[in-house]
Formats: sequence, C-alpha cells, structure tokens
Amino acid sequence: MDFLTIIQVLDSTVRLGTPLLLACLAGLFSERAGIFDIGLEGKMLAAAFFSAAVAAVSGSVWLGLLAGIAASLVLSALHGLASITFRGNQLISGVAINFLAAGMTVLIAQDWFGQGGRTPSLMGGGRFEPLTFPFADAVADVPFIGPIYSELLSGHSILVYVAFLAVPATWWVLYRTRFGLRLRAVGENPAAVDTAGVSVVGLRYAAVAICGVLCGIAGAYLATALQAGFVKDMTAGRGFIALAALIFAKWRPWHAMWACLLFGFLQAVALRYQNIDLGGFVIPVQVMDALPYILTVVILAGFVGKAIPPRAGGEPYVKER
Amino acid sequence: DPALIFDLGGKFDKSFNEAAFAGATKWAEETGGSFLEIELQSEAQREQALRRFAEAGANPVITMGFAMADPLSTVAPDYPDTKFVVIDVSWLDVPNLRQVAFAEHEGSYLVGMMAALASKSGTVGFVGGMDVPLIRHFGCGYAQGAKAVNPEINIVANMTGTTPAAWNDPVKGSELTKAQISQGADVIYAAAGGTGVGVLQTAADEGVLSIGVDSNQNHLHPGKVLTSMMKRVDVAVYDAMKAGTDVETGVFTLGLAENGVGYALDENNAELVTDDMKAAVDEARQQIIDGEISVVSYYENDTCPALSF
Amino acid sequence: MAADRDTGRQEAVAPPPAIELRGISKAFGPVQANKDISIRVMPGTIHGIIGENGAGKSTLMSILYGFYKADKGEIFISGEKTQIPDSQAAIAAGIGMVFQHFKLVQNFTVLENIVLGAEDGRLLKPSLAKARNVLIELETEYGLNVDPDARIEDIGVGKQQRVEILKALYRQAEILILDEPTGVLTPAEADQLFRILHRLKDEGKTIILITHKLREIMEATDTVSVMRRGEMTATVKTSETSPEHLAELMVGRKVLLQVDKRPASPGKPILEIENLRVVDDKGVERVKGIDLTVRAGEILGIAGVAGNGQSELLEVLGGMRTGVGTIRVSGAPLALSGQGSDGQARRDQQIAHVPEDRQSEGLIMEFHAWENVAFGYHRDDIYRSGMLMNNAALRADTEAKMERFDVRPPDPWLAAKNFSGGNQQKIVVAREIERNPELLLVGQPTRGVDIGAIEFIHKQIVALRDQGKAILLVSVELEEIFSLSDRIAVMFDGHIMGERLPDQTDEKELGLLMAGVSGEAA
Amino acid sequence: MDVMPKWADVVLIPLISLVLAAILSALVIIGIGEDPVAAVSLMVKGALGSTYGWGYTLYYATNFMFTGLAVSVAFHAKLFNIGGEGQAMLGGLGVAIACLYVPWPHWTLALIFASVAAALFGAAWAAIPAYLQARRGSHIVITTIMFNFIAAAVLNYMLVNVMRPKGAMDPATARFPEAVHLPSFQDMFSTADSALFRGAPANITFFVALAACVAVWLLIWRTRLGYEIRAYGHSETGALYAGISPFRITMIAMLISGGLAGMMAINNVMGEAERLVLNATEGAGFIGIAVALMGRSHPFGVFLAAILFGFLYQGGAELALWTSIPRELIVVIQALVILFTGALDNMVRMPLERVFLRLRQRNG
Ligand SMILES: Nc1ncnc2c1ncn2[C@@H]1O[C@H](COP(=O)(O)OP(=O)(O)OP(=O)(O)O)[C@@H](O)[C@H]1O
Ligand SMILES: Nc1ncnc2c1ncn2[C@@H]1O[C@H](COP(=O)(O)OP(=O)(O)OP(=O)(O)O)[C@@H](O)[C@H]1O
Ligand SMILES: [Mg+2]
Ligand SMILES: [Mg+2]
Repeated sequence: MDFLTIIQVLDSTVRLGTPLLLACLAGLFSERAGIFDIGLEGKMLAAAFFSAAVAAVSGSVWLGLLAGIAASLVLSALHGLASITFRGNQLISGVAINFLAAGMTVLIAQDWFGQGGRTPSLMGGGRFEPLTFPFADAVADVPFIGPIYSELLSGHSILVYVAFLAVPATWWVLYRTRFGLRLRAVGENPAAVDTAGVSVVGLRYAAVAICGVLCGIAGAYLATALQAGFVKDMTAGRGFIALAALIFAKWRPWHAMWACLLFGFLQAVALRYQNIDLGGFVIPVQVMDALPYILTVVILAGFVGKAIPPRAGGEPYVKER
Repeated sequence: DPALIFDLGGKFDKSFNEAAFAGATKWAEETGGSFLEIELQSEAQREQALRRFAEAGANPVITMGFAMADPLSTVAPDYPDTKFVVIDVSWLDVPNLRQVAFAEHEGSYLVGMMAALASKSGTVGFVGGMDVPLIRHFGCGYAQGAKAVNPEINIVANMTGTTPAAWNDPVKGSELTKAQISQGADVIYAAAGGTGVGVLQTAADEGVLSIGVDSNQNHLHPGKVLTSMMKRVDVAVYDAMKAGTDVETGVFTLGLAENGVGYALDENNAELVTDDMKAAVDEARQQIIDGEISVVSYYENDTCPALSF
Repeated sequence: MAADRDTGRQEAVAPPPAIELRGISKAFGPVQANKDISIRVMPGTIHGIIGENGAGKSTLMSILYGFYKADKGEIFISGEKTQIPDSQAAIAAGIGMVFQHFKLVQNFTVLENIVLGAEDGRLLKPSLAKARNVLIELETEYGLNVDPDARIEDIGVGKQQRVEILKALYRQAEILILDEPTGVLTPAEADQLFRILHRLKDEGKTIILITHKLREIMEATDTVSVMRRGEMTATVKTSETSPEHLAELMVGRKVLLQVDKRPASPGKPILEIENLRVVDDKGVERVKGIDLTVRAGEILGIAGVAGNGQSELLEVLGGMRTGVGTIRVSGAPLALSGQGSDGQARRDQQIAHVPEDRQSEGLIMEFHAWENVAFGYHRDDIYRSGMLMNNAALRADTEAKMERFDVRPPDPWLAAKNFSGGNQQKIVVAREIERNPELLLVGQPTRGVDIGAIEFIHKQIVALRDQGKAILLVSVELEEIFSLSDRIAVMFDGHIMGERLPDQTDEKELGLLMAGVSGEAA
Repeated sequence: MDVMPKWADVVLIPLISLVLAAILSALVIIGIGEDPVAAVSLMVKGALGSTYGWGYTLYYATNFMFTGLAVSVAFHAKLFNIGGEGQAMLGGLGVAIACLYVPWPHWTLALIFASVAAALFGAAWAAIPAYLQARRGSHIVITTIMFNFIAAAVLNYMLVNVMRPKGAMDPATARFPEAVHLPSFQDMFSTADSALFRGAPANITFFVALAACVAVWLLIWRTRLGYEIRAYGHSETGALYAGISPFRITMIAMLISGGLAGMMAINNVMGEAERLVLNATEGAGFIGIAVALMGRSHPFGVFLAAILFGFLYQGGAELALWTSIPRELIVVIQALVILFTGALDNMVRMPLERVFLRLRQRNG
C-alpha cells in the first residue's frame, strides 16, 4: 500500500465514518441520559429523506438540512413521548421508529415526487459542496504533508467538519458544563437528579432532542452531501453500526470518534481490496465484505473489556406506581 | 386484464422492475386499459400472487425475474387457460408460458467496448450490486467487450455487498466509485440498482464517465454518462400486454438482433460518443448478430474468460 | 450559652412551628400510605419519627420534600402555607433530606454529587471550585470530612451519608430530614452523626429523624411521633416516655427489647478457618490471612466497620467468591476455587447463608414468594417431580414457612418486592434456618428491619443455636452483636483484631478494636 | 396490589391500543388518497376470511413464533439476542444440507433430522457471541449484529459458489427431493370435495412451532433450568448467591435461543420454498424482536403477537394484490401497531387505571 493509497483509504474512512460518528454522538447523548435508542437508523433515514426533499423543492441545501433535523426531531419527540412521558419500553419504541421511518419516507416520497420513493437529484445549491481549504491546491505537491492537507483534511463537506468538531463539543458539554453534569447524572441515577431539584423529564427530553438534531445532520449528510438525493433505505444499517460503535466506545465521546473511524476504516479497506489474490487462491469477495464485522468481533473480544452502560439506561424513571 | 408481478426489489428499483412498470404504463396509457400489479414482499408471495391473479382471471400474468422460475413451474400447469410471461427465464418446459430472456452479456459487451474506447487511462470499472450470478453475467460481458478493444486493459470489478441492502446503498456505491477512480478507472459501469445512483452521481462529481444500466440513464447526468446498457424489459412487457391473451408462448431470447439489448445514444451523450466509437461498436454489434463474434455467457460454466470474481 | 438565650427569647413570642403538616393523605394505587396526617415540628428541635416497616414514614417525608405529591393536605413552613410540588420547591423552602436509600450518583465524585442541581452558572469549573471551598468550611465546621475527589462507589456507606448531609448543608437547608440514617453506620459513625445533629440543632436548624432504634430516639430527640399503618398515632415529648412505651405504641403490643437466651454449650468445632486470604473484584486483598473456629451450639459474632473484609469472608464461605487458605466444615475441606466452590456445593455441605443484602442477593425481587422459598435449593429432590419442578410442593412449603415465621401478608403469590423489608428478611431467614444446616452464615440479619421483626429473627437464630448448630454472625450493629453472640471477633482491615466474650467487654473496647487500635495497646 | 383486574391488563389494553393503531393507520391511508375502510376490510377478509387466508397468516406466524421465542428465551436471561436473523440463515443452511445430501425415506424422518440440523446450525451461530459475552464480556448486542452480517456473507458464499446447481441463475440450492416434502395444511385438511387451505404455505411446521411454544413455556416456568435462567436474568448477584453459574446460563440460554431461531428454517426453507434461497429469512429475525417484546417474552404472548404479525403480512399481501397501495404502507401499519401496543401501552393504561381506581373506591 503506497502512501497515496493510504491517504485515499483514510479519506474514504472519513467520509464513511462521518455519518456513523454523528449518529454515534446522537446515541451518546440519549443513552447517557438513560434513554436507549435503537431508532438512530430510522431518524437518520427520515432526515435523509426530508433534507433531500426540501432541498430539491427549495433548491437550498440549508433549508434541507433544517427540514432533515426537524423530521428527526419529530421522531425523537415520539421516542420521548413513549419512553419518558409514558414510560414505555425504549427498545420497542426504537424498533417502531425504524419501521415507521422506513415506511413513511417511501410513502411520502412517492406521494410528492412520484419517482418511486426517490427524490429528484439535487443540483447546485441543493447539495453541500466540498470545502477547499486555503492553499490546498498549492501545497498538494509537497511530499507527505501536501496530500494529507489537500486530500485528507481539505475537500470534505462542511458537515464533516461539524461532525468532528462535535466530538470535542460533546466532550466539553458533557464534562465541563452544568447541563452535562446533570445529563450524566440522570442516566446513572435519575432519583439523585430529581431530589436535587432538577427535572428528570426535562433533562431527558433535552437529551433526546440533541440526539434528534445530530441524527438529522447525519441523515442530511448522507442525502445532500455524500449523495445528491434520497434513495429508499439508503441508511443501509448505519444506525446499527453506530450503536455498535457507541457500545464499543463505552459511551465516551473521544472513544466514539475512534470507534467510528475504525468502522469506517475497515469498510474503506474492504471496499478497496476485494478479491485479494494470495498466490492463486483468491479470497472470496464475501470474506472481504464480512471482514469489518469479523474484525469488530475480534477486537471486541480481544482488546475491549466489559462495556457497562449508564446504570439507569433503558429503565423508565418511575417514582410511584 | 393483464397482471404484472414485480420482484422483491419493488417496482421502483431503478432497474428492470421499473422498466417493466414503464412498459406496462405505456400500454395502459395507449390503450386505456388497466392492469393488476403487486410488489412482492416475501418469497412465499410468489406462488400466492401467481395463483391469486390466475384465479381472478388475469391474463396474461407477467412476472419478473429468475426467482419466479421455480414457482411458475409448479403453478402454471394448474392454470392451463392462463398465459404466463416471465422475464429473465429461458429454461422451463411449461406450455402456457412465455419466457423472455435477454442477452445481457451482449449488450454489456458493447458498452464494455465503448468504455475501453473512451478510457484514456487504460483502466475501466464495474460496480455490481449483490454478488449473484446475474450480476457476474453483466460484468463478464462488459469485460469481454473492453478486452476486445484493448487486450491490455485493466478492469476493476467490485460488488457492493452480500445482503439485499447492497441494492440500495448509494453511499457505498459512491465509495466504490471513488476507490475505482483512485485505481485509475475513468469509465465505470454500474449494474447495481439503487446503489448505481451513487455510482453515477460520484462519477459525474469526480469528472469521470459512467455507464447506466437496464433503462436509459443518460439523462441523469447529461454529458457525464457515457451510455447505458439498455435491456428492453419495457418493450417485452409492453408487447406481452398488447398481445393480451393471444400472447405467444415459448422461449424468446432477445439479443442485439432483436434490439432486446443495446446501448443508448441520445442528445445527452451525443458529445461523448465519437463517430469512431460508434462505428466500432456498431460493427461489433453486427458481427455478434452474424455470429462472427461470440460473447461467452457467464452461465455457460460459471466462469468468465475475461474477469475473475 | 447563646443558643439557650435564643430559644428563650423565641419562646416568649411563640414562634410558629418550623414545619406544620395538616391532613396529609397519600395513596399509591390501592395502598393508603398516609392517612390524614397532621404534625407540628418546632424550630431548633430534633423531632423523631418511629413506626414499623411500611408505616408510611418515608412516604410522609418524601411528600414534605416534594418527591411525592400528596393527594390531600397542606404544608406550612415557618407558619407560611407553602406549595411543594417538587424537590426544587422544597430546597427553596430550606428543606434538605437524606433518603433511606441514598440518592447519589455512584460514578461521580463527592464534589460533583454535592454541586449537582445547585451549580452556580452554566459552567462547571467555577461551581466546583466554589463548592470545594464551601465544602472545606463545612468540613472544618462540623467535622464532616470526606475526600471531595473520591468517587462515591469507592467510599463506604458512612462516608456516603456524610455526602448526603453535606448536600443538604450546601443548599443551606434550615430543616434537615434524615430517613433511617444510622442503619448502615458503625457506632462510632453514629455517635459522630449525632454530635453533628446536635451542633446543627444548636445553630437553630430543625431536624426530623426517622429511625427504628429506640435508643437513638431516647438519646437524640426532643419530641417523638409514632406512626402505624399510615396514621400518626401519637406525638410525645421524649423526656416523658420510655423505650418500652414507644415500642408498644409502634407495634401495638408489648415487645421484648432484649433477646432472652441461655448460655451456650459449645460442642465440637464445625467451622475451622486457617490462614484465609481473599482478593476482591478490583484486585485488592480484603481478607489478609485469618483464623477462626466456630463450634456447634455457639454463635460467633464478627464485629467491624463495614468494608473491613467481613463481606468477603461471608462470600467465600457462601461460595460466591474465591479465596486461598483452608476451610473445613465438620472436618471436611471446602473447595475455595474452581469446581465445587459455588453456592450449590456449599449447600450440599450443609451450609446455609443469610446474605448481607437481601434485595440483590438473597431474593429475586421479581419472583413470587413461593419461588424465593426454593432459591438456592431449587435443585433439591423435594421440589422436583420428574423433569419439572414441583410447584405445588413449593407453594405448600411456602405457606407453612410463612405461618411459622409470621410473614405478613402470608401470600405465597406476592412478589418479593411487594413485601416490606422486614418480611423479606423473614422469608430469607425462614428458608435458610429451616434447612437445619450444620453451619449458618448470617450477614446483617436485621438491617432496616423494625423492632417487632428484629425480635422474631433474633429468636429464630438463637433457637437454631440451641439445636446445636454453629452460627457465624456478621453485623455492623454492636447492639446486635452483643445480644446474640456467644463469642465476639473483631475484624479490621482484613485481620482479626481479637476475640472477646460479650460479658467481659464493652462497646468502648470493641469500638477501639474496630478502629484498628489493638486491645493490648489500648 | 394491582389496581386493575388482570383481564383488563391482558385484553382491554392491547385491544384499545390496536384500535388506536388502526385509527392512525386509517389516517395515513386517507393521507395517500385511499379508502381506509375498504383497505382494512380487504386485509381482514384476505387474512382471516378464508382457509386460504389463514394458511398464509399461520405460515408467517410460524416463522415469527420461532424467532419470537428465540428472542424471549435469551431475554429471560437478560441477553438481548439481535442475531435471530443470522441464526435463522444458518438454520436454513443446516436444513438444506440435511435435505439435499441425505436420501431420506420419509418426510417424518427428514423433519426430525432437519429440525435437529437447523437447531444445531442456529445454536452454533449463537455460540460464539454467547461465549464471548460469558468469558470476555463482549457486548452481545454488538456481536450478534456483527454475526448477522457475517451470516449473510456465509450464505451468499455458499449459495453463489458452492451449493448452486451448475449454470443456474438463481443463487439458490436445487429443489429438495420429493421425499422430504412436508405435508401442507392443504395436504392435511383438504377432502375430496372441499379444497381447504388451497395453495397456502402453512404446513406441519406450525404444529412444531406450537409445540415449541409449549416447550419453552415448560422450560421457562416449570423446569429448574428455566428457574435458573429467570433468576440469572433478574439478578446476577442473586444467581451467584444461589450457586447458579453465569457462564453456564449464558451459554445455555443463547444456544437454546439460537436453536429456536434456526428452527424457523424448517418452516420457510423445508416447508415452503423447498430449497434454500438467499433471501430466505426476510427479516423475520428482526420481527422476532418486536414479537418477543410485544408478547412480553411469554410464549403465549409470543404466540398472539406472531399471529398478529402474520395477519399484517398476509393482509398486506392482499392489499398489494388488489390495490395499488404501495407496500410500504404495510410497514407503516406494522410500525404503528408496534408503537401503540408495545411502547405506548401506558398511554392507555394510565387513564384506565384511574378509571378502575375510581370504580373501586366507589364500590369499596
Ligand atoms: N413507590 C411506591 N409505590 C407504591 N407504593 C409505595 C411506594 N412507596 C411506599 N409505598 C407504600 O406506602 C407504604 C408506606 O411506605 P413507606 O416507605 O413510607 O414506609 P416506612 O414507614 O418508611 O417503612 P420503613 O420503616 O420500612 O422505611 C408502604 O406500605 C407501601 O405500601
Ligand atoms: N414500587 C413499589 N410498588 C409497590 N409496592 C411497593 C413498592 N415499593 C415498596 N412497596 C411496598 O412498600 C412496603 C414497604 O416497602 P419499603 O420499601 O418501605 O420496605 P422497608 O421495610 O422500608 O424495607 P427497607 O427498609 O429495607 O427499605 C412493602 O410492603 C411493599 O408492598
Ligand atoms: Mg422508610
Ligand atoms: Mg422503606
């Protein structure tokens, strides 16, 4: 693997890791507050559709982004209603949201555009264009640093930078602010928060809302930055991988970033090296395809200890029955 | 009324189901007729849909895809008065069945040639959807065509995945495209359903050429899509519906000669296809029709002479 | 003293009660936890509340603290009618509460727990810095020292309780409610707690103290209220009552406050421990080579501050943890790790075990009572019919046990979590004692249990001893150690500090041993 | 202690929830410009109005019973097995191998051994995540998700490169021999003059599924093993106290779970398709999660929830057949049913409890 290939693989890693990272951070906020969320997939999908749809209709990707976030927020609110207000089963609610998004996006897309559950292709201002860093072209030929700067760091859509900035931001919010302290507390012991005079319900809704915003950005990134429109089921299981990354990261922001980059990297490598020929024996494409998943299991079994979720996670907060 | 049974991909799969739907719609618009239709959701519905439509008096019952072969062979004999049509099947022995198969390898051969002719780098790409024999069949014809033009050409072939999600993952399609571009590919053929949307998009964004599949996809990115490998499922469905109950049964293989497959040329790619290219490809087309060139089908012995999967 | 003069002056103008509750009622579904309760608590006093398990004490206080909402009734703070819809309102009204089950975030530091909900400003750092200063002041003022940067999960329950009190003080509570604060404390810790409470009282703060321990009521409080079955049955001046009287008010009958027990007649050694060492989950050695012997027909009590290795000792004996060393029961060696060292094997060797934590170990809270009665013994042939479990036999057995052990309500179908703590404990004790084991391990048998139930459980333990069985008792309650043990061993930091006979020692000496001051040196 | 009588909890609340889900579904149907009354009656008639309809409803229900039970058993041990999909795929491989490579004299023998093969393959696929959870603490949710993807790759490889008959286009095995054909309901219940369950795929496996429900019920609620599984699921420290080995329970519960998921294959692979196709499981493993959650992990609840989903699948097929309503509508209806009966049940329960409490106070 020569240097340029490495850069390209890493570049690909960043692109594939970004939606995972956004969804993973989304899950982090929600689960740190004690609300398990297997509906990340559905929220991303809904956001992908609405961002593409509104961007297509209005021609403005920023309006699209807002619409995507709004759609994801609506599903978040539903999850909150079910699991916070009505103390329902958070897993079931998440499953329902995934189904709901899978069905509704296509139904609405068909109703609006009649293009078989797709949105029209986005043109011009309907898409997030890559940002080129200053002097990126100029330094491209400088050995080593040049490609890193111009290929790997520069040239992604703004949402990628948002995603990676969200990591320190999440860390800062979680560990350096009052809100973060309360958020982490409510996921560990909601009664402690309640008796300290802070609203458990309010905090949890706030967390679920942040989760919605981040999932919204993730979905918009898929449909309006990586792609130029919505295709049904286009999240293709990324919400579940993000969830796996979250557990992998033991619910910590920086670890989440590394976990998502690892997943992205494994996928990028697998995409680039199908059909490796080992002196006559060709590794079947299926093996390469499954490799990211196999490696995840190996890493999990070999290097990552027990992951203990937030203690109050998954359980509705019930004071009296 | 005729009935149309779409395969699991759904009628808007950006691929042959959608083409079938287009053909049926055209028939309905022209004749003012109406047709029954179902988008299958599960394997068990294949037989169910056949029987239910046959019992409801639909005739002919048109079905899509090789996966219908097995259910048809058990159901069709039960309804001798109903005519059945199946696309992509050619090996059954059922009297009241019209089997329409396409010589996709021949069409792919032509676009493979065009890819090799248009390529400046000497590397062309192929992105498949799920790794199934049909897709290898496409890829195999493509590779043969490319090698016919340039025996030294480098063909990068990738499959998107091993689950049905592989048909609807444009993001992965994009990444594969970028990976192929970085390996030098400057023309990329996508036979991957919804995933292909991502391939064509990225090729257009990155300034390389792409080749569409099944229907004419040149218009998706005018001036950026070299051509499309046309598989005239729409025509096959239209014809069957038009013939109605009189539809002829038997096995029909639609190749280049029958215009069942071919490459698309329209105002969107006119500038991309030079006269030389067109001449070379048309000549090959005629040679294939005349039997002077034989394009090997992947199915013949599950291997491809020009590409290993 | 200044405080005396203060109270004198206030009495002259007849100050309003610090707290007045009028007609408070609260139902949890069909259960009427509080019925029309009225109570007045005077400022600058310590007001005790006693009552059996489930009498409604915690509920009443939780209402005052805004944790629950009352169905009916009014609350007056310093004479002013106050709405307390949530804990925030309670805190604003100057109320602080230390719950029976602490409300702390286990993986937060002490400091974080204290500022939680009382931060100033959106950023954490200044809040924490300020809290650290206040904490140091509070610590020096009241002697409440805890390491502000320690994690809650790493400190003992005694320290955790200090954190709870600091939380209240940090919020400048004028009224402090403590719900069973001494249940988990050592005598020394309890003494210190009461010193602190008196200081707070001297500063004019009002304190409500819920406890099951009559001695504490008698020593610490000015006034005491008694609750029974959701109602307030009496409020008396402490100086005008007696423990016996209070016990009677509480339970509705006369209670024996002292265990009635004959001298032991120890037989051959049953349990012999030699050089036992145990390492805990974090890799810390908790038991550092101890030797012990318990004979047939005697109760060996192990006294010690929680966290000095007693729990690990019990767990090894009960097959819940591995250790190294030699242990023999009735002469036969016990496996301490690997095959044959689990709870099943222990039971096969006639060892029964009343674990320290009934809720997370001794019972499955979601199981019916009848399922819990077989817990640990579910593989026994008597509970089996063919390949299946014989549930009918189990239920019959449960009914019999419930009757013999006076479990209330005697309903085998009730889930364990729906019994009060005392009755849960009776189910565990019944299960273990009725096996008629050679050796009974007992951990904290009466933690949080009311005096009626304590009396009963103690009687059962003594009765087993009188049948010639060996009993190893671990308790942090010195009173319990004294009244049950035939011999007392004191554990400190994984070592046995010494053995004493109960009639030849006193709380003071044991207290020193428990603090690691060896008897010879003292 | 409970406020409400048990029947209200078990019957009334799910019914009201279903009605709410139906009302919302109707609004969605109106939203896409169709007639909800016609649609619903088409679904009900198509799924429950004839033996034909029942034949499909019960066929789907059989799949969901197996996967639902699989999730339930693991759930009782507090293990969240998301891997039903992959385990069912592997179960299909086991069935295919058993049916294709052994010349069975009679379907009864084939059924027994194919069931064993399916269960073994499914269990084997659950064994690695189980072991990693028990010994290394690797989170079972991640490992089972990963194993679903890996199973898809394995199946794809086997069908494309190994088991596909030469020259066949279809990535599928050859058709199983006639001798292993399982009796369908049509074979079993039709008489000379009335053809019942015509063409429907429901087959004898349905009764195997029922037996599995009973067996799981016995296992969980009547055996010592089940007692230990439940005890471990409720409290790990409690299990330790009682001498129940966490390792043993984790392994056994997951093996049983994987085995049950694998056994789904005898319904869809051996009973219906009579060959193994790439897409054999069709997400039934995931539906199993919803079925188990809605059935509250009790075999009877799983049974009912499986029937409900069977109804939705078959009713949806009828909609797809006779209307041009997009098939995604069915997905939406499923989502609403899961949401209301599973996650929002307290929305119905809370007010209902108040009503019952008031009734009770008035009477007592
Ligand atoms: N969260 C709750 N949900 C439902 N019922 C409850 C709840 N908490 C308490 N109860 C009911 O209220 C009654 C009073 O309980 P409470 O905890 O106030 O008793 P207590 O006097 O504090 O007992 P103890 O001395 O054991 O602490 C109980 O008998 C119980 O029936
Ligand atoms: N969540 C609850 N739901 C229903 N009843 C409850 C609940 N919590 C407590 N109870 C009831 O409360 C009563 C007493 O419970 P409580 O928890 O106060 O016991 P306890 O004696 O205080 O035990 P401990 O002192 O160990 O906490 C029991 O009879 C039980 O029925
Ligand atoms: Mg209490
Ligand atoms: Mg209590």
